[in-house]
Amino acid sequence: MSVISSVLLLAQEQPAAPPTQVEAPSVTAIWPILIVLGAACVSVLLEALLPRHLRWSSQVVLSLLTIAGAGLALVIYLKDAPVKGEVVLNGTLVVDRPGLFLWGTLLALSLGAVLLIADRSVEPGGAFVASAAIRPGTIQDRAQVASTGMQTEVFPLTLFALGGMMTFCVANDLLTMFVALEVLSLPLYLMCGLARRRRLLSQEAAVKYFLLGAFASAFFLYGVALLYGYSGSVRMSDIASAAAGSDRSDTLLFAGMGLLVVGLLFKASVGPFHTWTPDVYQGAPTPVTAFMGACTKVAAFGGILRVLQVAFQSTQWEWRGVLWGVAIVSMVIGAVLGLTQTDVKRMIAYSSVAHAGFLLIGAIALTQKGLSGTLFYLLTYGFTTLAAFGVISLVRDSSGEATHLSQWAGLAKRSPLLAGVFTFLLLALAGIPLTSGFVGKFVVFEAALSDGMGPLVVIALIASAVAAFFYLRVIVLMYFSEPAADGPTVTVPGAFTTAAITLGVLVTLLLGVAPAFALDWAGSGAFAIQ
Amino acid sequence: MTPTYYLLLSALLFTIGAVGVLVRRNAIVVFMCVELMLNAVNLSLVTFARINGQLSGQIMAFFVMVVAAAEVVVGLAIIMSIFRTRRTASVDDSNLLKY
Amino acid sequence: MTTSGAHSWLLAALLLVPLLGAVVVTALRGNDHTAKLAALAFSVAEFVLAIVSWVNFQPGGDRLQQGFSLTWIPSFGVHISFAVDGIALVMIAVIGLLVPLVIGAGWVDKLPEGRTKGGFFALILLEQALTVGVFAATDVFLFYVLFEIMLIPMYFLIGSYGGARRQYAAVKFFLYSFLGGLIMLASVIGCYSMAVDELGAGTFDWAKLVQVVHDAPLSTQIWLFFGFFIAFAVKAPLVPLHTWLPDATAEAPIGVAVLLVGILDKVGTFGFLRYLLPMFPDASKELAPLVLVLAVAGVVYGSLLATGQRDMKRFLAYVSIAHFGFIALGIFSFSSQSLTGSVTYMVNHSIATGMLILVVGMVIARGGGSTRVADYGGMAKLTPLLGGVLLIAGLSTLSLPGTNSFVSEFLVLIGSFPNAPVYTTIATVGMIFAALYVLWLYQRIMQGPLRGDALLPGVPSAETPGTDGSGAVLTAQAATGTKKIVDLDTREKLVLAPLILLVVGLGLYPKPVLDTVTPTVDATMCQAALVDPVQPAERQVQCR
Amino acid sequence: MNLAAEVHQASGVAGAAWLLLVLPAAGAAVLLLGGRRTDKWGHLLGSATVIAAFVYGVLLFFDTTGQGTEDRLRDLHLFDWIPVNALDVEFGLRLDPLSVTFVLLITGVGSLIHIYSIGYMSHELRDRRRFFAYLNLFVAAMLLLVLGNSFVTLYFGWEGVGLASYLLIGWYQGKDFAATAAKKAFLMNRVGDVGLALAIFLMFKNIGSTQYDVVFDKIGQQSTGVIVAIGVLLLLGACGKSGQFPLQAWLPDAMAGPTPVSALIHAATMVTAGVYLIARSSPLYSLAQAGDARLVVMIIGAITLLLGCIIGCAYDDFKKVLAYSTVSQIGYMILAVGLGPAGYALGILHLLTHGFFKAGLFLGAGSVMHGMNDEGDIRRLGGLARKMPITFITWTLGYLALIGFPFLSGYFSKDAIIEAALAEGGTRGWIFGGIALLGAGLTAFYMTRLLILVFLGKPRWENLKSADGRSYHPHESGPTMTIPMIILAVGSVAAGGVLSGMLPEWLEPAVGKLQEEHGPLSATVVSVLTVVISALGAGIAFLLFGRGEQPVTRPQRVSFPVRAARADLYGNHLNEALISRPGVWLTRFLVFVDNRGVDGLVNGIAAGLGGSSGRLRRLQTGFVRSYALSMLGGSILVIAALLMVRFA
Repeated sequence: MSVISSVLLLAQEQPAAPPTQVEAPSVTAIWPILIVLGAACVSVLLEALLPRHLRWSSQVVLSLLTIAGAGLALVIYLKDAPVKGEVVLNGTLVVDRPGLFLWGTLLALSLGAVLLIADRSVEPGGAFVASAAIRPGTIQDRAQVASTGMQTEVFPLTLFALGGMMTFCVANDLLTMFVALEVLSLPLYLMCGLARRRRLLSQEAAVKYFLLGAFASAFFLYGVALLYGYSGSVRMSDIASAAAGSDRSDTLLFAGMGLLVVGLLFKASVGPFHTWTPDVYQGAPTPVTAFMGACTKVAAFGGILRVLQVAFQSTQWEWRGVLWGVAIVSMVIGAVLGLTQTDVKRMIAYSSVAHAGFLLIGAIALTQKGLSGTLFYLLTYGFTTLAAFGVISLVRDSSGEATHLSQWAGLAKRSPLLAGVFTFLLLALAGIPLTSGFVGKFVVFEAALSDGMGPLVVIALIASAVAAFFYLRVIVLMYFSEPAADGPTVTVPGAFTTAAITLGVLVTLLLGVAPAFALDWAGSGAFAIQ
Repeated sequence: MTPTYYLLLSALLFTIGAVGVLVRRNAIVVFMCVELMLNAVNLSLVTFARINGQLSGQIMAFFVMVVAAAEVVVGLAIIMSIFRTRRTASVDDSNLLKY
Repeated sequence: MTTSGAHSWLLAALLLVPLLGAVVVTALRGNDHTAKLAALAFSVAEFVLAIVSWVNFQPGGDRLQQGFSLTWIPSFGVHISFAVDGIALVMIAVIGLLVPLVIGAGWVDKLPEGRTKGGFFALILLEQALTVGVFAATDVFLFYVLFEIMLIPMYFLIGSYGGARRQYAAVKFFLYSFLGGLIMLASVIGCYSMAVDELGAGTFDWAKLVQVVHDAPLSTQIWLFFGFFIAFAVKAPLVPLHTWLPDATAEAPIGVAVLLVGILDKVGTFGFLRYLLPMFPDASKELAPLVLVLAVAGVVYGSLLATGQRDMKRFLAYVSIAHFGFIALGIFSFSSQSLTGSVTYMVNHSIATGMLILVVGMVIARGGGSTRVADYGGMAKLTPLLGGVLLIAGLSTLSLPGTNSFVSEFLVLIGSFPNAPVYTTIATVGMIFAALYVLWLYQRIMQGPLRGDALLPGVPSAETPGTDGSGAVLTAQAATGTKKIVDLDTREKLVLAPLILLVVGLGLYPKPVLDTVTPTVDATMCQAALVDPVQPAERQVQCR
Repeated sequence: MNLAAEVHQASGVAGAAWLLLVLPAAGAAVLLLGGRRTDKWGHLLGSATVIAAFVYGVLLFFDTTGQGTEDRLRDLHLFDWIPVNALDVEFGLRLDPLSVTFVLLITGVGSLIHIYSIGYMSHELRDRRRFFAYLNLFVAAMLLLVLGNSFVTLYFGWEGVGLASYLLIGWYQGKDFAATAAKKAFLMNRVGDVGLALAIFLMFKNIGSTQYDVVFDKIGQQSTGVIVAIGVLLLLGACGKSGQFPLQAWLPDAMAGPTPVSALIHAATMVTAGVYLIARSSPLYSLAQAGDARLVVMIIGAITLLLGCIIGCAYDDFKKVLAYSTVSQIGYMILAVGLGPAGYALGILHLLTHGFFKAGLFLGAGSVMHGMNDEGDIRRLGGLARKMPITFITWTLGYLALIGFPFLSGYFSKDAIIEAALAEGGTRGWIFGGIALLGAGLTAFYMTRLLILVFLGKPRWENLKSADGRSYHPHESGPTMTIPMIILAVGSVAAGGVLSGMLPEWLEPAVGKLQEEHGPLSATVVSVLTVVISALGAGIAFLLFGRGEQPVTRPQRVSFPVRAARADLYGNHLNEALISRPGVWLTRFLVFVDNRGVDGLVNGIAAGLGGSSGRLRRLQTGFVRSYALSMLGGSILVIAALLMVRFA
């Protein structure tokens, strides 16, 4: 990072200026990032050096320690962190309250995700292929399915992705944002392709995600270029001031912004840029899906919030209407298409599209309320989704996970506990009171309404009523239908998965019953603009 | 010769790339089209740098190249794996995931 | 924790006892018998508590009594605060009354395989706790939360223990109410942000919100009004938002149907009184004609449809729809008589219709579960007592003087007449329909020659009444016992006795209820700046 | 005229007037709750309570007469029934000559009929006590009706008697026609009740109270419109209860009930409640502004009395003829009270005498049917005079009283009404008087026809069998049945003479002074005229039916008037065509609308969403390139939109 930053520093300096003026950057603020990325590099080395049988354990320990350490660093920094945030690395990163909140969220969520990834009790050897090089359908493939080996590169990849996400949330200029975007995306592309079973689907998911992701980042990048052309800088604050008054043609501004936002919306799987979501969610190994579903959403919306509030605050009256439209499209697509899904993971994917719509409503309410509401919503949504995918990974039959809805019929009779937990999570997704989902919706809609977006809120409410139907469908299946004869079995999860699910459920419940403290954190400060 | 033409050219290249992504079947070629789009961006970055009389645009171009390179590594790995499985690189053949 | 007024422990107990009961019963569900006894014990305890709390309630005192409040979400000024006024109190008492009876009635019901009595009763107790909370909540946010949560136990009660099409009915019920609730949420938020603008700090405290909202500009009031109104109109089914009720009632087990019609739906009309009138007085006055039209339409439409039903439980649903029309009529014709009438109507409807449903349930139980009216006939020969109680319940349903329902219906009509003569006249004509459908049902089931598949398997059920001769033949067959049909047993008598007592008692001496309710009604009228069309000769109702 | 001037609180004997309600009510309660245990002595208890009530009634009567004329209006406040702010319905009793008179009638006739029923119901011992319970219930409700001191308490009793009559008409509930008749009676009564209810609402709206004293006190200050409206609505109520046109159709069907019921409820007491209501509301009807209302009352009365007579002439069912006779006699009473101050007392007088002789006639009919296997078709009877002499004699006395044979009770009451009607003066007087006269003739005709076909002539039943296949063995009934008949017969003979003198001033405090007007014809002329016309009617009947064989089955080929009369002058057909059938259609239609329309819409929306979802998900083709296309399209749209917003 520091290298990049210093070079960038050069870029921002006048050419004449001698490089000697670079002073050692203060890094206390970004220790969490440094820890994560550093650990990522270390774990790559571990992959290279350790014998196979030691890798899994050491990787798990390392990852968990890393996240714990990063969290610790975060907490320590929080004690004396300036409320208005501070700029580090010569303005490439700005560590402010929202950024810190997002970091906390990301670290907590990735902790759960890592636990899911590391689990080897549900599927002997874990959810990941023993060796990605083996061709699907061959004898070796069948052997690897039985084996207990696992492609432990997943862990460094996870850490890199996490680092990218954390950077993405605090990037103060668009170029850093782009780099972070790639840093978080590339590992995910790979992780999608590493499923132990149904590898064809897994690889297909990887290809789709990759191609479309690359396509999207091209858009993002072109948007950056145009904005650079418009304002002569990629720093958000500069763009903002330029937008306030600049002689350049606004075509550059708005075209650039459009492309930029599209790139971001893609990552956040907001309709109509959601098309990859169902396929990838379904195809990827469930732990990875959980990681994507929870963390990518958080990071992407962190970016969207920052871009909109910092860079495009002044022009909101031009673009707001457009994003209204996008939000509506996203909610409608998510709610309506979810109705007829037959695969649980796809269903959750569409629900995530709908939720992206709700989140966008909060994001375009450019108020403190809108900011804190959206942040809170991200927190709640992340944990609920994480736990949901954790539960999904437990329902299995001979050929792996049984994600087809028909296989879930009468599950409540087989395993009341699992059915109960999943029902609770679904109700949270539907936004029933006493779950975090309700409080999240409440704060977001409250912000939107007080920012004069009444109609949008009403549409959102109707959409969530429609969406409620497909959550109910699953509940009806689990409780009111007779179980299928050769239905799936519910695996008793090991410590890791149990821990992850418990974490998600507890947070969902806690934030539903006593959200006060989290709301205070989310509302503790605005973006730093400099 | 005004820099505007370079901008237009880059826009044209970007469009070609985008269209290419839509019309070509071979995953490799699709990916190349994406690369083309990235390079179109590079062109406009450099041009803007020129217009603004700054260096930063050109520096960014380098960043883009680096990132693109990284992307290629990952991308080719993925495409390769699926090619080995399916013995074809046509993106249309892989549509088990749908609806 | 701050308490307002004495005896707040009573209210707390009222909320906690059923909750605790639910937990205990769930724990005991392994053993049917103990679970049933525990459930009964808790529900009876709750009833006693309700009575004690009524005794300790001073009608002349503050509007809200026995209250307490805890901070919940400070950043939104949300509190967990409960208190009762006259209206809430009587409703809570009714809940306390009905639940033990429902448990008693469901004592021996056959449940779908794999379901336990314990689970069933636990859900009922949970539902009881939530409904008590809904009526007692004085924080709008809290009210909304409970209003939505309330759906979930009911959803499972219908879905898990219901009839053939229970899934459809349960989902329909849930989605209807949930959508209504969400629209209400929009209004709740709207009120909240108004409070933020006016007071600086947001609050959900009912009393404060009333102050903030009730002099908002008309247009704003109308929007907010609709948000609440739709939610409540779905709950207390007003035509045309009623179609979930027949399905839900038809599929729900009898006891659940009682709770559904007797308690859950009352939340809607309660909402009219507690939220619409005080918070949006201008909008209420502005839109009263609309509501009155819906109300009267409900009376006529519900009655006619009731006469057209072939299924007893659907019949009951439509009867209730007609009655809710009366209640709405009373509320939106703005006189202390009509409002008091509506409140007492809420109470009496729970008692009368609750009894009717229970009795019909006993008929169905004897008919081997068939709910088709055509499967029955001439039952009174075999079960005179059952016939008698059905008639009593029916007479109370058609609000014959001397039964409790008469008092309320009379008050509603006589109170509504001065302000809304035309609507009231139409509704009064509805009395004829009421007699029509009740007597029709009684005749088809109890009178005439013994007939019907349910009673005489094998004998073709006679749509057209058979001749007397054939009736005699059939009687002979029944006597020889192709099927044994017995009259009320002790348990059933015990379940029905209190209801009959109340039907007659409240019919002859409703004063206790009226005296409890009227002060609250007067307070509501004052909040909504409403004035009685007919003023008492000596004194004018004073606003505190 | 201000009635409510001095209403006193009742005390002393009158203070215990609540006994009147409690005694029979308690009887009913005990019998209903006691169940089988009370089978043995239930009927005795039932009768005892009513007799006790009668005894108290007599005491009350003397207590009232003991008061000075102006102190005879007394209220007994029991408790506040429905108090809500302005509305204060108290549960209290009004003890005045009018109500006391009715108390005597109800408890008196009631006691007799209870005693009679002991014998009559001896066939069905299993259910006898339930029968007595219902009878007690009825007596209690009827007493409340006449004793209540507000229109709401009256309404209470009003619907209470409706319930009792429903239960008793439907006594043979195993038979569908009985159940249907009961339902019909209740429904048509409800139609009337709606009128009464609306009248009460109007009172509350305009006067602010429903208590008699307040209402009668303030009614004078109301606008004519209100007064007429209230008057007409009250009349609607009266029509329902008293089987007046257009709500008369239920009364004949009500004969499906046991005969004592017909005698007590559908002849002597309940059906006269309408007359009571109008007499009770005399302060309203006596107002000058109420003229139109009064005219409507008279018209209704006139129409009904004719209609009743005409139909009565054609029926072959013993009890139904009597029923229609009741309808027409009540028509007389209504006509009378419609005359206003000139008629209230006369109406009540006729009501009392009619109570006696019509009850007697019904009991006679019951005794006949009791002895003839419940055979009610008069064409299958005949020549029973010898078989059941007591029945014959008592019945004949009642018959003479009814047709107004000189110096029997009917003569005093009916003639007085006819006279008053004529005295109304002008064309009105002629029309109503004429109708009343004509009615007298017709009454004589059909009653004579009845007498001949049942008691005189040759016995036509000797070689016939009853429906249940038994042959007829007519015999006189036992003492429990005959004694009441005898008593009533005495009453029918004497009551008129006794009462006609004293009743008017006795009732004066309640209904105001009887204003004797003298019409175009003097009293003697009128009574002579009446007697002549009645005699004419009777004579024609003798000529038609007295001589020669009567067919056992009713002749089918008859003139239109007869056919029309047999069809109740198409009253039922009218109800059927105008109300029942359209109602059924409407209901069917609404059921369809509700399932297909309202619910269909809801399900339609759901189905629509599902369908569109099913179609839309096809767009998720699984081809990367189509996804890319949607992304590109989306971004183009977004950018285009942004630029448009900015530049246009």
